Amino acid sequence: MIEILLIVCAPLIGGLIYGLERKMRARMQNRQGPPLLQPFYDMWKLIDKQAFIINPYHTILGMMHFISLWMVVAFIILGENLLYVIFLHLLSSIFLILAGFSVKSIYSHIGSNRELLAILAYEPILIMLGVGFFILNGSFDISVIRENSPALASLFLLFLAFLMLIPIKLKKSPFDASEAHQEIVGGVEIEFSGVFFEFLYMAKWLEYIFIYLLLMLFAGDNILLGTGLFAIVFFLVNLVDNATARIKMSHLLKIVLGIGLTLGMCNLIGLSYV
Amino acid sequence: MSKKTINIPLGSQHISLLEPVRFKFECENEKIITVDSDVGFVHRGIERACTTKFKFDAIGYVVARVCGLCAITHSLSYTAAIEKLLGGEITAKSKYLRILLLELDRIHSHMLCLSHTCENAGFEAMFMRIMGDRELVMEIQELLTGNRIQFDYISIGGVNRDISSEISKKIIANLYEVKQRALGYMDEFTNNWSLSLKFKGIGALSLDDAYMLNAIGPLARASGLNIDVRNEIEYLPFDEVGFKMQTHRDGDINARNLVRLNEIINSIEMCNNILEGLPEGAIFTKLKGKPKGEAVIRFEAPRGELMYYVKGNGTAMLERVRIKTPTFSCIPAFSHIFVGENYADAPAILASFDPCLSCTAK
Amino acid sequence: MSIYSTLIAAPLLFAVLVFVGTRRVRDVLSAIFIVILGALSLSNIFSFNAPLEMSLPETFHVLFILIDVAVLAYFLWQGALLKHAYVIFFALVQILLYGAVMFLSPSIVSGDIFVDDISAVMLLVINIVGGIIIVYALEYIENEEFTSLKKNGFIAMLFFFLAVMNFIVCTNNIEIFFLLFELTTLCSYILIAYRGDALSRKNALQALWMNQIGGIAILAALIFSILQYDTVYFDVLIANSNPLYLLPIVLLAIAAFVKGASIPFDKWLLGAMVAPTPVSAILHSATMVKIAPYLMLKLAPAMSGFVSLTITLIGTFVFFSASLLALSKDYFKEILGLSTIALLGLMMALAAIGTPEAVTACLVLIVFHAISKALLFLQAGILEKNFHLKYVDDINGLVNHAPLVVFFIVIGFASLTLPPFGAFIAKFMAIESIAGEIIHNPLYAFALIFLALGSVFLTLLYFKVVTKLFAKDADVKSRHVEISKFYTIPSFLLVFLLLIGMYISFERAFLSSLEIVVPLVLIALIPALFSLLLFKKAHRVKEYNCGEKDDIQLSMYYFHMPRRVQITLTILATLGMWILLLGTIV
Amino acid sequence: MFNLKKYRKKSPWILHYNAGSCNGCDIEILASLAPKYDLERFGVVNTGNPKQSDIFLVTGPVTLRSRERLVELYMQMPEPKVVVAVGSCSCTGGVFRDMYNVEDGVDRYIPVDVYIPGCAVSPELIIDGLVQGLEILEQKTKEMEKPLKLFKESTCEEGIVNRRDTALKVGKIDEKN
Repeated sequence: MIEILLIVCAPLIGGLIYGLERKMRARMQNRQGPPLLQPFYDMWKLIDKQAFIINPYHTILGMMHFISLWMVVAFIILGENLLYVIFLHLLSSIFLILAGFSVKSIYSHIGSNRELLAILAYEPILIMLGVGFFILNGSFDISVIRENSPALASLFLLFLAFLMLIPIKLKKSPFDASEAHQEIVGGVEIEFSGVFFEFLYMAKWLEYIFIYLLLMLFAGDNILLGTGLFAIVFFLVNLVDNATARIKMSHLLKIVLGIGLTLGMCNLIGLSYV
Repeated sequence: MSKKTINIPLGSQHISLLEPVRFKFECENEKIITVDSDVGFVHRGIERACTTKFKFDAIGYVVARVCGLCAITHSLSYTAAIEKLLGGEITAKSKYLRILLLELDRIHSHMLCLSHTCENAGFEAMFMRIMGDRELVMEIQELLTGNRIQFDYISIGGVNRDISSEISKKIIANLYEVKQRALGYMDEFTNNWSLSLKFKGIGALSLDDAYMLNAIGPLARASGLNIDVRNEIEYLPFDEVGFKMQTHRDGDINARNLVRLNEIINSIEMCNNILEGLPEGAIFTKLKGKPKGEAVIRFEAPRGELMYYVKGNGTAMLERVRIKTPTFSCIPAFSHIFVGENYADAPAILASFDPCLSCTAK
Repeated sequence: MSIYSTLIAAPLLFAVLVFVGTRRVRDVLSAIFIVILGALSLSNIFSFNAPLEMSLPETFHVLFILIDVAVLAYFLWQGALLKHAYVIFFALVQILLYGAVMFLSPSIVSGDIFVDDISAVMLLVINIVGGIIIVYALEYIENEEFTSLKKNGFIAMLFFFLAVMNFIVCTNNIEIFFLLFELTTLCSYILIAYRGDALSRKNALQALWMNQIGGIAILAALIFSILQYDTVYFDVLIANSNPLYLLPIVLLAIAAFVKGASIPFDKWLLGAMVAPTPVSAILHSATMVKIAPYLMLKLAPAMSGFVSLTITLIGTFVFFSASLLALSKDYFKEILGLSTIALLGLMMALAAIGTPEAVTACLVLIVFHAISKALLFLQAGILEKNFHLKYVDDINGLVNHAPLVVFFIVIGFASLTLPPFGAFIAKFMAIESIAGEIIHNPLYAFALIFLALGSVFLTLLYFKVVTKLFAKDADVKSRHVEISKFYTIPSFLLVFLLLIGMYISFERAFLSSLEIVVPLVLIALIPALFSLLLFKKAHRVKEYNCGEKDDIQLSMYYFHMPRRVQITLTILATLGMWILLLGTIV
Repeated sequence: MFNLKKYRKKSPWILHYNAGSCNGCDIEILASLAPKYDLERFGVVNTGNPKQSDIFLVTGPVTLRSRERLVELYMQMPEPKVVVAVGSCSCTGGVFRDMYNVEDGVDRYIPVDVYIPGCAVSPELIIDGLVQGLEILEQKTKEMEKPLKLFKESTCEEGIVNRRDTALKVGKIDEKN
């Protein structure tokens, strides 16, 4: 029952995290910042706007992105197969990319293309993460992973690699080239408006939930450790966001793939020796 | 095989642009191959209006509206030209005050450019930091002139407001603060890893190209071309107030940023020296007569050399006002720099030129 | 037994029958034959209970030797005629080695025919997917400008191919296997050179000499097998194989790599693109290249330790590098071809792992890859014939003109990457089985990385193409192009097969139905509901173009791959092969 | 059912267009986003994308070349929307009034809701003007608001309004009249 409640509320929790983050970022930049509930104000406002459509495919694909992302979050909460969750998440990203390519807008295309390249950067690391958990627990099932003791120590290198892909997924500096407001005005989301933009806006919240739920997996059955991890990583990500510029896609690929794969590799090899 | 290039537009309305300008980049993937630029969106016809609509004593305020950022240079250049035609001599104090404001304007303009470059490079926190510190300069400008941006401080024959000792103290205090901050930025620009990926070696202009393509201002100085009007004119003894030429060899975005930062620090020194050695006297002398003849005046605006040509025929209406703005001279260099760069860098490169299209189109 | 002999004999028979009668008679007859073949292979898999083993009479063996000599002589003749040094050289080597094999006669004898469940699955794929492609080819070849004799010959060749393939998955005798291997080489040689122009000839010869290397590998394997184990039969060889002396197995594996067009032998499959599209379709999906994973599966029980690991690494490396190379391609068929090479690499890697889970994954991949690739190649043919499109860049906004073709292409690509389709499930299981191996041997972690990167590259590749289809310009008026029913019906059949496959994978409970059905239903339903509710009220607007009114020019992103990357990858793969070979000898 | 309208004024996203100003006002808009004035307190986000904006900040007298862009951007903004004319010259033409290449103020082309005078406008005034714009935003309906010039009535097919060609090019209107 509690799971159902969590699944239904997932976007709302994500919205709260997003609001907290905006507030925190403003404080780090010496500003007052928007109210905590600002994301929800934006949400209600977007419902009330006149909706524009470029073409039906574009809009429907955007919605599919949102729904499938919600599915991903639901499956994590329900404790399904981790590998399947990762692939379903890939599917949801692909919906978004297809949406971006389905309009005749150059910024949308560039954004989609960068999103594709970003997938190239983070997907192998996610798969390795899944395999790491599999080696530790003998199962891909998230419910099993949650029942076991914390995996943070044995998967520490993979954890570091995972930290690198949080900014990619959450569109934070230095790895936010796929959204890049100053270059391509938001990339994929540029042609969405009104209530249809809402889906993308809320999908961003779900992305928070997805990434932090994966993070919690490192803590296993230790809820305290999980909360601590969340707090530390949340702070760290924002700190890095405020201390770096946006780097280019080619650099992103080199850095994330180079460092992430090496770390993951070392960890997997180490695991099989122990 | 079909065509493999894409056209990426930048402007006329784009979030990374403050002013309407249109670039069309022909890109291969995201690498820029050719650039097509269009700058005339803000043409308002000020030069013509100066000879038909306004009398010569009002034009100083009109030409300030050519550009909000180098407003003071425009009005100073125009006023100096008229003063040259009228033949009167103005007091030393008003000259010093004019230069003081000119340098203050340079500081805030450079800070804006730096922050905008950071913003376009995706470094929001740095943008906020520099914009926040820029308010220190805006504050003293407001104290000194009564307005934050369009000062209307200079009039023919002198300046409009005197400076009190409290204001002078406040200026010195704030500038000291700004200098500390600027040293902090220097550190950030040199040492931040992500900024170095974004700025170092990007958008480079070699010394030869800078010379060939007629680059001026910080753009040329960052490439090692030591060209600065303050070094060449005798309106004020710039050497005495502490002017030093700032150059850099690399010619990339980072070099331009460092040149601007060094100029900020130099300008702060100059302001301090000016305030220290401020001569006593009136701030205004009444000049009589109508302008007759031709005058050419050059000043160093924050973006480079600004040249005014004024021709009067002895009536209140001028015969010709010609403005040659710094950005206009730099446009060939801009287009040259873009070629071969990544589109992802284009907004930051553009911001690092500190283009003023409002000046260019007039 | 009768099933198998029919499966082999019927296509052979029809290959002759094609030449009599009018076109109409031929088409009807073909359809009937294909239905019979499909039904037989289906009934075979349903009635299958125990592996069947039997021997062929001596006369057949003599016949086979004669054919073998004839084929080798033909190769030699072709080489001499077209003055191709490689072909002549390899043919001579083959003749020599074959003589040696004939000279050494083994004493341990076993059944010539051996059909197990893997063969049954292969038969199903060959006959049903191959049959559907032949139906398509009937229409396709009519639109070409050839003499009717040549057209009939084309169809006959395809049927002959089916017969050879049916035989090859049933045989247990490596000598017969060698003969059939050479016959597929011959078939492909003739089919690739079918158009008869200079390029076709050149590519056909390339395919010929590359495949001859495979033949030499098999002959060498035969010699070593006779010397060491005194047998020419797969089952005996595998049952008795000594982990310290795996040279015959490795040589056979190398033959598989050649047939599977793994890097560095990839040139011949890409060169085969010049043939009429049904040839590509049949080569890539049901026949020819599928020998590779099949052979690997057959050899898997004998592999152990070093060999298994190295083949897995080579396979996954090929998977990775072929999909990387495909990213830089623009020619639709070439993209498909490289993705075939990639997936074959993965299949061979999975077969080499050899755990039951990996074998299942491999089989699932074989089946679904065959169906999807057939579907995609049929669309490639339609694009060429009806829309005159060859390059991905030109298919911009195809959804306006040919929604059906776009639907097929999207289904084809989706079935290779995304849940809930079969190939996705296979990839899923592949990761699981490699993850299981890492526990025993950390070097499998490299295989995992190659697999992970390769599958992302493939996804990128497929969606690079798919997105072009959707780049829709709302103002464009669609032009209607009539697509022949004979083109669409085979495609529909293949989609139907995909759906059946999905159903079967539910039955086998690879994934719980909750995991698959619920998301799909919701992902499809909710947007549809919303669109019904909201689309009427929404205004249609223009794309954002910085406030300008002029037109936006779009073209595709491409991923430029420097030549040195290509060379490095080839060298690495070759190195892998040599390590495999030398490591086994040492 | 609670009132959605009240959330409009809590989340104004702005679009900024320079229709020929001297940069003074544009810089002040930028400055008002910066820490000292911090417009984000009110939920303001500078989206730069007309399709996701509520408030259109226009600076400068409208020059002849920027009119089409102005109307085009205005038409791409979804209703309800508010136009704020920032600076004296966008209110009336200011010092540029009657120059040969300017059109004397934004309200010749699109309906303006709030005028913020000043040369240059100070950030305090911008904030004040924006907040007043929010009050207006709350009252607005979702009726399509039309530009005053360079506008062609949008077509409607099967109940779907097509806004693709509503903003005209300058040349076309001359042909029509």
